[in-house]
Amino acid sequence: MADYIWLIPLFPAVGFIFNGLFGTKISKGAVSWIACLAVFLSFLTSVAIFFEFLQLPADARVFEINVYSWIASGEVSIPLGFRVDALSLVMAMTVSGVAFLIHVYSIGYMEHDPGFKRFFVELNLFVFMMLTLVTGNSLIMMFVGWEGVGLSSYLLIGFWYQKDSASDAGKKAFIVNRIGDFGFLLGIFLLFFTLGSHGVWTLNFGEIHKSAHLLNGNMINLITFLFFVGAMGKSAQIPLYVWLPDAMEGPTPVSSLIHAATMVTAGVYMIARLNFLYSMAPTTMMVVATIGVLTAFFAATIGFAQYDIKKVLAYSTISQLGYMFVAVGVGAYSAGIFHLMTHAFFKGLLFLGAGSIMHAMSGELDMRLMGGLRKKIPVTYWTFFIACLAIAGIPGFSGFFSKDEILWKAFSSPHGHIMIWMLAALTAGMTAFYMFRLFFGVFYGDCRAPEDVKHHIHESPKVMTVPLMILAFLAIAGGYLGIPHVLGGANLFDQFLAPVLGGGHGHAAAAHASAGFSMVSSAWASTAEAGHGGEAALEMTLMAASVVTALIGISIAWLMYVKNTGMPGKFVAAFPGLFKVVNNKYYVDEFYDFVFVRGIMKAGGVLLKVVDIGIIEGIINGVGALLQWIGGGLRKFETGFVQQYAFGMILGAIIVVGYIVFAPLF
Amino acid sequence: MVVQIPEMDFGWIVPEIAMTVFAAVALLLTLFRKKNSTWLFVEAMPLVGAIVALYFTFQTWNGNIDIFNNLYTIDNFGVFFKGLSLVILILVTLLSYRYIDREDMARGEYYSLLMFGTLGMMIMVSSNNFITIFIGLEVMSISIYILAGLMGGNAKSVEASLKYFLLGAFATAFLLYGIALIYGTTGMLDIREIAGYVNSGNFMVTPTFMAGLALLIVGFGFKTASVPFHMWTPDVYEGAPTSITAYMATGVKAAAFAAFLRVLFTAFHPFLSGWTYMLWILAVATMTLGNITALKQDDVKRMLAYSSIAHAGYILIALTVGDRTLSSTVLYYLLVYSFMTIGAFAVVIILGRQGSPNTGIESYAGLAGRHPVIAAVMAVFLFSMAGIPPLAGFMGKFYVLTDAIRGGYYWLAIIGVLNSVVAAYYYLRVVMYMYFKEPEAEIGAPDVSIGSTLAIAISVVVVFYLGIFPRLFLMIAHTSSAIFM
Amino acid sequence: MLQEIPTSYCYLLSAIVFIIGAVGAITRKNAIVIFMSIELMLNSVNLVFISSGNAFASMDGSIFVFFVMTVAAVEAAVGLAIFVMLFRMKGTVNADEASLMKG
Amino acid sequence: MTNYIPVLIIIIFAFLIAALIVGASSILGHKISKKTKLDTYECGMKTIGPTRMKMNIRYYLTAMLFLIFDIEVMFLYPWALVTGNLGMFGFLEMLVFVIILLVGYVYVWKKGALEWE
Repeated sequence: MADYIWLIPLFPAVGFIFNGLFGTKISKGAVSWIACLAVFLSFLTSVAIFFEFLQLPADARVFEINVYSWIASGEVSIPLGFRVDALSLVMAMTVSGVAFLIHVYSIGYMEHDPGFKRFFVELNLFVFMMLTLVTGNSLIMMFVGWEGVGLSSYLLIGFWYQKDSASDAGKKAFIVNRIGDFGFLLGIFLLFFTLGSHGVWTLNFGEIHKSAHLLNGNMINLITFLFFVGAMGKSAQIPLYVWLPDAMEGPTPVSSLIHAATMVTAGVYMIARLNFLYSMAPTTMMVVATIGVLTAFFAATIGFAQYDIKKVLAYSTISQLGYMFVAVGVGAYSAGIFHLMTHAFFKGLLFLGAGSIMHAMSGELDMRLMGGLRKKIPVTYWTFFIACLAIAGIPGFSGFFSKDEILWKAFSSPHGHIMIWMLAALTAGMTAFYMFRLFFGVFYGDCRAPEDVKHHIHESPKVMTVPLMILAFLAIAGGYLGIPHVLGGANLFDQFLAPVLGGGHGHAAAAHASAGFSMVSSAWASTAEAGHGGEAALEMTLMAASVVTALIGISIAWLMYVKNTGMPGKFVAAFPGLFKVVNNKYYVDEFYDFVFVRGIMKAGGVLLKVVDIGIIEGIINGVGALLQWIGGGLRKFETGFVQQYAFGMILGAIIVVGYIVFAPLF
Repeated sequence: MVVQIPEMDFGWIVPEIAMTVFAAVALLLTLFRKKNSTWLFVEAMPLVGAIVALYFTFQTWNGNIDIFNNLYTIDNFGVFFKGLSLVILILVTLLSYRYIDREDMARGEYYSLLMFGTLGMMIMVSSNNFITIFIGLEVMSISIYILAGLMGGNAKSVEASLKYFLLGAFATAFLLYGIALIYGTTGMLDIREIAGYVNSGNFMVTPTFMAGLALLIVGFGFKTASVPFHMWTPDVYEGAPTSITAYMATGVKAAAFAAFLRVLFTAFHPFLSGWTYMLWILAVATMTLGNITALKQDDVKRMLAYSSIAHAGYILIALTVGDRTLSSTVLYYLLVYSFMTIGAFAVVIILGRQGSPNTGIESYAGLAGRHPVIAAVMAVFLFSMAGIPPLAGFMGKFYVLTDAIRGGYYWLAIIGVLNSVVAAYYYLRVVMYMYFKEPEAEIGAPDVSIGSTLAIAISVVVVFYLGIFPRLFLMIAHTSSAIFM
Repeated sequence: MLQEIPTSYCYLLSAIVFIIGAVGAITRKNAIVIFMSIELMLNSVNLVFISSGNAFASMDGSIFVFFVMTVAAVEAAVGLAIFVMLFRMKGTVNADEASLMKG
Repeated sequence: MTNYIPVLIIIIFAFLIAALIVGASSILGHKISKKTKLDTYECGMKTIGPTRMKMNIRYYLTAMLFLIFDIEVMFLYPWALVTGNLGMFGFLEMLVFVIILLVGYVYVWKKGALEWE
């Protein structure tokens, strides 16, 4: 079965080509279902391979097939093909699975769009590229997919090209990604030639792994850093995240598929795929973790200041990606991939839910004009609720398991640091806050929508709600693949990925803790040395801490957005203590409001303006403008007068002759 | 004494002879055709001639031999470029059929001059002697001086012709002076004799000799449209008939680079240190200036002119590295470049009308909506030029940058990559207009003909093929450039 | 017998003539005069070929000169034709008149 | 020095013959004095108006054609010198060359560049 790995990207490619060629001939329904079928088949294939793998011993779970041999330069030739192992399989299943649901959803969502067929063609193209990226067996394949997803996401973001904002957003995404790709490409070159200088001409992951020891420390740090620059671009990390919020201009399914579930995670996948290199590059890992946690925190603060529900989700995506980078940055690759997967579920769900809300509110995006929708669109409401709980990291939901594993690793792993843990945990609380701010704002209180909208608020059709339900199920169940040992789980996920990502030794993590940098962690670790019990206690405590932070975040949100509207009793029962405290001291509301809302909203707003728009966009647009200006200046030399051209030639000739004749003298 | 001219030599130059004969026949047919009788025979001449010549050219593959007292040589390098220029001739001819009616240019003269131009290229790329190189160069150039101005009534065309002619003659003078100086210091015109002489101990480099080399660079720099000898390019490319622009941008550039490469790598390779940094500067200047100036162009034809300058810069990178074993890159890049350029200009042609070329970028707005196929192929060519995998352009750039890095020219590689980022912007701009803008002015149905369709189809296929399966042609390029080792 | 002129003199002369031609080509306005200046440059080239061919006692130089002269003649013919076209269009052969295209 | 004597003799004779003919014609021939005979030169055009007159385009045309064919003929001289050594083959080669020229000539002819009108 594994020999058929190449089928996985092939199906969407076929769908793309077929619909692209004959789409105009056949009906809308046919186009959409062909597209869905193509993706579904990829999903089936990957699942089949997955079950085949379960039969095999762990170390036998890798298979490569070379499609053709690609010449890098002159005599050096590189076999290109596909590689299936635990990692690429997880990615393939996640991508194709989520993509399939979103395809189905789009049938309903895009129904009345004139570009219906084009949409599915481009979706298939994207899925094809994404699957190529995750199943490729060499950096070249990865780069092809990398560029491919960039291109197709550019098409999809700009899907409603009639809106200038849309096509500009598309362009912005493309250009910013090119900057990242530039780093990525340089990294590939550097790796290729440093290995080549040792006589190993290869870009194949397996062979790179074999000969990685040939590289010296600085070189690896440089190479891995260049790769990370690429990841910054694709996965929207500081400072290259600016394109992602704008990318919300695209249709909501696109935001859901590309900017939540799949493409933006490519960077994480790449680092996980090259984990053997990163493990040899402590400096880079520190950079990765730091950038990751900063992004997570920074994006969360901005999330406070947003009213546009898709913008909120966009910034939360950036923030969650930050988490994944923290994970891979501290060497907890499987945790990163785990969070990647769960995030794909609940964030995909959140976006589709947002789409469903827009559908109900006839395209409205401003949460200030919503509210009280929970009765009117129950399915969306419940699924959205589940997603929020998941992203907030409430025990029992997938987000909890993945996020807490990351937090624990951030604390305990030798690459980790107490500061990272603190920021990450704080971010977890903030995430919970703004997600529920959104949730309450949309579904509770009384409806602030204009009358005409209010009338035809309606639940979305089955074709949209069913995917929501499935994703909701996954958003809960997905987590149980990776129940940490401390909770009596076996962390199957970690073990499944172990052959590729190392890890698979949950207990060992604590042993590393002694190597943690800060006083605190080592203090903890000393207790941890006591043995499994102490380590478990530590892990439990941290877990509790983060859960409490999340709950605090939620309750604040609730206090500010629900309390005055009188909330469901069971919700009160959830936090009786906290409720009493807050209720008895009424002005605490204002206090919270002042501290959290005004303060942080201002901060977020300021950050948004100064950093986001001011500095980063300034740089990006500035360079473009500068070049344009120079170009305009250079044009003036093309005067159109033939003799001035001749004069230019004479000057050139004088320079050339002068240089060549006199250079030897110096 | 009896001068020996072995008759058998003529067996090797059948392609050239064929070109000459067919060109002459085309001319005569035009003269003696009845009023309003068919043009078919005249129009068939270039295709038939090219195919015949192509056939005989391939016959000479691997027949490494010097003929006519070493004035002329048959080697795979020459064969490669002869083949390339003949294929270019075929494609350009296909493009021209409808276009010529539209702009009513003189058919017979047009086709026979095309063939004479190709003849010039063929001579130029397969000669080892400055005399024959010069003759080939001039046969090519003079044909094109005329072709550029063939749209008699059109002021721009005349202007293009004038500019190209004056500056071309001017550049020729520099080239000749360079040759003269080299002859003056070595007393030889055969580049391999020169190579042998300079490698033998008893040659000492004089400033005169180096000045000669420098002037050669100037002369070839003009024909290859490298900065700072590029200034004619935008005007001439814009003014000339579009089919001829395509011909100039591909055929002339390829032939000039071929001769340049041969001269540099044969006669002057010992002085690598002398010219490599000069070419480094030229390469950087050419890439950067071409790309940056292209940013501000609103006329697609002119934008393509600047982009062709930029591409010359990329090729110069490969020359700069000056590694004999890597010279195949130049061949491969020129191959790729020719197809995507011709394709792009073909699209420009079919969007034109009589009297209104519609080359302004605004005429491309919303093209995807009205003519999805045309927009798609144009997008393919543009993306290929921008160097986006898996299209051929990416491969070309990749090999060039690879060479640079292997040669240790890291900065050159970085500048090259940065340039391709800049380039992506203005290619993308056209794509944006085609896909993401509403049509401003109705430009009417495209002027598609079987010929142009065929040409475009061929180019698209090749662009994909060379991008995905570069192996075969890379190997061919490799064997072709083996003569330098 | 007559005294042989040193080759270096010929080089010097040719260089002077070449420069005169180049300067003429960029200073004069009349296209025909520009072209004549270019012809001047070509002739300076011929001078080098002849003199050094004489110095090396090799025929190549003189052969090359034949071709240079031919090409010069052909270019003259083509050039005149182009100038005539220009004249028909603009009513003058002033090179500056041809500046439709710029930028 | 002696080997310059023949040259001197030729020069002297040249002068003598020239003087003789001119003198004879001016003595024997009878003179008609007309205005046109005093014009700058007579080649079918009225010499009225500014001296810097626009030349008829046909002059340029004829000049071009003359130039080209004249130069091409230049290749015949070196060939003529060694044609004996080249033998039949050399002759055929030059024939080809002339034929190619001929094509050009035919072209010019058919295009009517040779008719004055």
